[in-house]
Amino acid sequence: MTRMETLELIYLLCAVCFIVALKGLSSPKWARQGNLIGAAGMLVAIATTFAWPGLHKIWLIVIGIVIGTAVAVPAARMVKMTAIPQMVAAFNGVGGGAAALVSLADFNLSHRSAGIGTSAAVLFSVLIGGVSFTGSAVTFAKLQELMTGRPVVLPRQRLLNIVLAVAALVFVIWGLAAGSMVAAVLLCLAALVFGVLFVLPVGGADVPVVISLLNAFTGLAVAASGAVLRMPLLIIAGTLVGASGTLLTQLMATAMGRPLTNILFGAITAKPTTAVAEGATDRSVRTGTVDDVAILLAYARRVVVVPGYGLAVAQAQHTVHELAQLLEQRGVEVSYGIHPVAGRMPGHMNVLLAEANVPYEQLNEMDEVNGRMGQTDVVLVVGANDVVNPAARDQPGSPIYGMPIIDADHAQQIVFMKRSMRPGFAGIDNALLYDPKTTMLFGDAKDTLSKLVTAVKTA
Amino acid sequence: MTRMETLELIYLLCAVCFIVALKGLSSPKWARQGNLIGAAGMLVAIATTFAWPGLHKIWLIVIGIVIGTAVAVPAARMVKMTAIPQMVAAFNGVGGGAAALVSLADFNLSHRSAGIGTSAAVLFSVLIGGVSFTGSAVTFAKLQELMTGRPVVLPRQRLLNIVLAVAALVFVIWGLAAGSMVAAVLLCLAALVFGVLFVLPVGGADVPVVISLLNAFTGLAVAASGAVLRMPLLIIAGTLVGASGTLLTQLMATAMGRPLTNILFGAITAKPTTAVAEGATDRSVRTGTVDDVAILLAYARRVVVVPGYGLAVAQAQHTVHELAQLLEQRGVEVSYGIHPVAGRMPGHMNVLLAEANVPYEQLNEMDEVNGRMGQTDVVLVVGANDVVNPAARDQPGSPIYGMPIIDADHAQQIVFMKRSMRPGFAGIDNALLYDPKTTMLFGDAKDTLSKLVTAVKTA
Amino acid sequence: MTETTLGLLSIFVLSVFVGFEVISKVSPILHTPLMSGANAIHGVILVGSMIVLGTGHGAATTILGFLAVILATMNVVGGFVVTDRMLEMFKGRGGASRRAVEPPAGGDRP
Amino acid sequence: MTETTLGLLSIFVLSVFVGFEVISKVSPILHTPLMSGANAIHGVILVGSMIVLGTGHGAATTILGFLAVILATMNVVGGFVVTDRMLEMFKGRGGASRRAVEPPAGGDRP
Ligand SMILES: NC(=O)c1ccc[n+]([C@@H]2O[C@H](COP(=O)([O-])OP(=O)(O)OC[C@H]3O[C@@H](n4cnc5c(N)ncnc54)[C@H](OP(=O)(O)O)[C@@H]3O)[C@@H](O)[C@H]2O)c1
Ligand SMILES: NC(=O)c1ccc[n+]([C@@H]2O[C@H](COP(=O)([O-])OP(=O)(O)OC[C@H]3O[C@@H](n4cnc5c(N)ncnc54)[C@H](OP(=O)(O)O)[C@@H]3O)[C@@H](O)[C@H]2O)c1
Repeated sequence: MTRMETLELIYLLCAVCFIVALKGLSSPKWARQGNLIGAAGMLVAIATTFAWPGLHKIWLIVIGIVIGTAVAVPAARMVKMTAIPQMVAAFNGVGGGAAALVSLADFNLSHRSAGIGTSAAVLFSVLIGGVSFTGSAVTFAKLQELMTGRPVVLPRQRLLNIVLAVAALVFVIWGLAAGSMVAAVLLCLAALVFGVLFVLPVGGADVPVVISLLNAFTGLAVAASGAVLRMPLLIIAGTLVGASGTLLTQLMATAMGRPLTNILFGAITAKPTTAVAEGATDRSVRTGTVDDVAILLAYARRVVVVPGYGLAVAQAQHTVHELAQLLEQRGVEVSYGIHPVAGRMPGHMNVLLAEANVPYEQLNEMDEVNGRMGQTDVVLVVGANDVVNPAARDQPGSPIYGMPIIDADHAQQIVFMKRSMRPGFAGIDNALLYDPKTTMLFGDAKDTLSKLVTAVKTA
Repeated sequence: MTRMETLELIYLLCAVCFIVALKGLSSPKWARQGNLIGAAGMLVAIATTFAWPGLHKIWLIVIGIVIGTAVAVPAARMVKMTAIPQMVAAFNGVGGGAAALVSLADFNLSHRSAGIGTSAAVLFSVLIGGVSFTGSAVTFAKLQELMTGRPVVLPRQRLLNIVLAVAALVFVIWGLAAGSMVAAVLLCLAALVFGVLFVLPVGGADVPVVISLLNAFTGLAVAASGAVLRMPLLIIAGTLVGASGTLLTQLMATAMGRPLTNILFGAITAKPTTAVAEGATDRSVRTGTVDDVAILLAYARRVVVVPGYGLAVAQAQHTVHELAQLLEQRGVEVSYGIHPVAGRMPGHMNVLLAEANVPYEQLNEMDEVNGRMGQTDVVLVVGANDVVNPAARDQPGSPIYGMPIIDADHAQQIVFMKRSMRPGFAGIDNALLYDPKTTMLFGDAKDTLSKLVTAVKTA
Repeated sequence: MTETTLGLLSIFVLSVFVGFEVISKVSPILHTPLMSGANAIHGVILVGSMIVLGTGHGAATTILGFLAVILATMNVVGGFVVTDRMLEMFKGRGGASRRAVEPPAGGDRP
Repeated sequence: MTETTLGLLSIFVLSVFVGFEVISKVSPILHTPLMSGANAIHGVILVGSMIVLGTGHGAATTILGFLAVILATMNVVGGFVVTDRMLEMFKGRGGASRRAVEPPAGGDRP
């Protein structure tokens, strides 16, 4: 076996590690091991690459790796749970950028001799990688609230898009025909602009779906770079992520009840919506005291807790679990109604509540709780808003129309814990806050819950 | 693109067809389309091969194909549903034989120059293909009742096995070291003998699992031939079948409740069993009349029909459905209890009853009917035997011990429709036939059922 | 064909995963048709048989290749026909019962 | 590397199937960790970056390659670390609740 064949064999084993890792990650029991297997495969692949025949500039490579690690590890370690989606977006974006750079760098050496197949792979990688890079940057800015979370449509965006698309097409043809490096660089710039335009019109609530899509994009860009370098390892790993990411994007969009095209292009094609729920603010709101609510809960038969993003912000998962245990000791049947997109990432609530050791049996999916909502005495909405907003059912003009929701309004009583009357992620008013069955408990979710715990103890 | 590349591209599309076919075949809705897609891919692959650069002896090829088709089509068209498993075994065996022959033929040309990798692939393909060929022939003979269905252990079989294994090892080393055609042919002969020895000790009831295993073997032999010819198409298709066949074998063994090693080697390693149920024949049996049973059924609240191999033999699926409809019109709750290995192949009963348009909702799996067996008035066992034999639960020495069964003995009354007191496939006595709760209705299942239909109409 | 050994090995390894995954959700009803369909698919050895017979030389290779073509054809043709016969039985079902057979998730489209 | 274009294409096609199939049974709880883990895996572009930097020549290639190594390293390292942090949260669960999360079929072993 030549040295190259040995390397290829090791790379193949690494590719197998990646497949096993993905398989593990899709099963709750093996998820963590899966991730570690993936990391191990990656480590071996990187270490093996140092034995690549004729590899020079080893020190530069090591310095690059050290810099990258020094930036990424603290960022990944320090990030708060609630900020994980933007962290994933950031790491995804740099991967897309790297894929584009690799293709550009290789093309810089080979473009005069490259066949049309290689040129095509380079241009694809540059285009998709570039879109992923700036697209991820914009999602990061949206989620980190460096800019508004609302859909942004630039003036004449359609025209701009068309101009860009034509330009990109020209660069692609030019690049293919002449194997031109200049064309590749120009295409890269166009892709960077296009990435921004692509993500700006997406509403904040839909951003996680876009992250997943850009993740699949980066996978494909990596696969294309793999085709440029003729490396099966990169092709396998990139394609795996591209394919599974595409499926995952679809699954997420389904969980939000919105077709993908709507998420991506909804804002551009939308007619200006009539402000359906405007002027609602003068409606009256019932504010309750902690003691009222404590009694309501303590004497209920069945309580459903609907956690949302505010629970995560307030880090109130342990306190809510304490309250639930207390109520159960009193004979109240407590369960949690987990909306698939509550919080800022799918599964966000599950992760948080698992952290607080809430038994898995109590975590019910949306359909389960909805089925028994008629027999529920109190729904306790902790820092959630959009996921119980009946506008998703009733108001065809609403940006969240069509999303399946938790039918809190079908219960006997609803208690909202939030700090103000401000809207949630989607930026729209929630008529349920003004419902006669609703009691508001204003304040930080953790504070209010601690007070409730004390009050229930004495109730 | 060169002509060869064009061929390879078409072959790759065919490989995709095969993947899609397997995927279709594992979903009830798409199974038939899946099979047709596979057939289409195969047709394209074969047609394309006629354009292979430098292909001669076209007429000989065409004659071969015509002969093969002339033999296979009538056989596949005429075969009775009950004989399908042996048909599958036969078609599988010839495939294994073909894989071995292809490798041998190619080796005959290349053996002097073949690298060790190619030699290894040749020897593997010859070994596995040969085992599959004679192994399938023996399973065919067992199922077609050309020989006994009981496990056959030759005198000194262990010794014979060891001698054969040593011989095979010698041939393999010889073949690898010297690239010797003689070694390959000798290995082929050893494999043919070994295939026989491998399947002889398997009990008839376990034969379908062995067919599935040999099917996986043939897949691997084809993949190895693909490695010899360096053809991705053969590698992909063969490996697909090898991998999915292995999994399927495991699933089938699980459905029979018996570990795979037990199925394959049980008879060789078993101590001579004491004849547990011998001398039972002098116990008394209650024989009923059609009219008795008609009244029993007509006034029952809940009836479970347990169909078995005899239903298939008698082609009584339409009649049993007629009876069930009649009973339902009278307000009796009728369902079918489908044992996973009732009949002679997994899913045999589902296929038959589907043919008779029995609604899918009435077909219950074993666990479902067992759960409600206590509330069942009558279990109507139509041509089944082993799948309701309590020995599987009670008698550790029995060959079917450990197989999950339908607990017919937990119902109020049991009615058996069979032609005699003869045992079923496993060749063992069934104590339930002598149970005081049991009524025997002797005769061909279809005849008896027609009489029952008439009797119930007047009941 | 000019694939490298490692290229072929990669193809083999990936096919193993595809083979395992693709049928991992099969319902027991379909065990036999699936086995039979898979059986037909490995009949692709016919392609190999044709090439060996058509490009080989010498009496031994011709005889072996010719036999292989006959056997492989039986495998292919018989395999697909018998599978189709089996599956034909399922077609009588109406829409409602068919839907009941389907696994609930959307992932079963081929 | 000497793979043929069609060999690479075959590898690509098979990987598409593996990618689709392998995650088709994922439970919604795991959407985010799965996305994050997949994100780390495409960080394998680091291997490509190292090779381009280490075997290339000229200032432009060196600069591009060096940048690529840094970005790709962030992708790999950050990706795996953040995924592990997420999954750590699940570990507190006892055996009973863990079993409840598992799909019933046996096919979920990685
Ligand atoms: N899961 C995902 O994949 C994902 C990702 C991104 C976006 N989204 C979108 O995010 C939304 C999720 O819905 P959601 O109901 O969970 O959240 P939401 O609609 O964003 O509402 C969260 C509510 O929590 C309250 N809140 C914030 N901090 C709080 C604190 N410290 N204590 C108490 N309350 C606090 C806020 O009200 P105050 O300001 O009045 O306190 C806010 O109305 C959906 O629109 C979804 O589409 C989901
Ligand atoms: N499904 C599979 O994958 C598969 C494959 C191969 C073997 N097996 C094995 O086959 C057995 C299947 O169990 P089973 O209960 O379905 O069948 P069984 O145990 O073989 O019993 C079938 C019974 O049907 C009766 N019978 C035959 N022809 C009949 C007719 N025309 N009218 C009425 N009765 C008739 C026979 O009794 P008489 O002769 O007295 O009429 C026989 O006792 C198991 O041992 C299983 O392991 C299963």
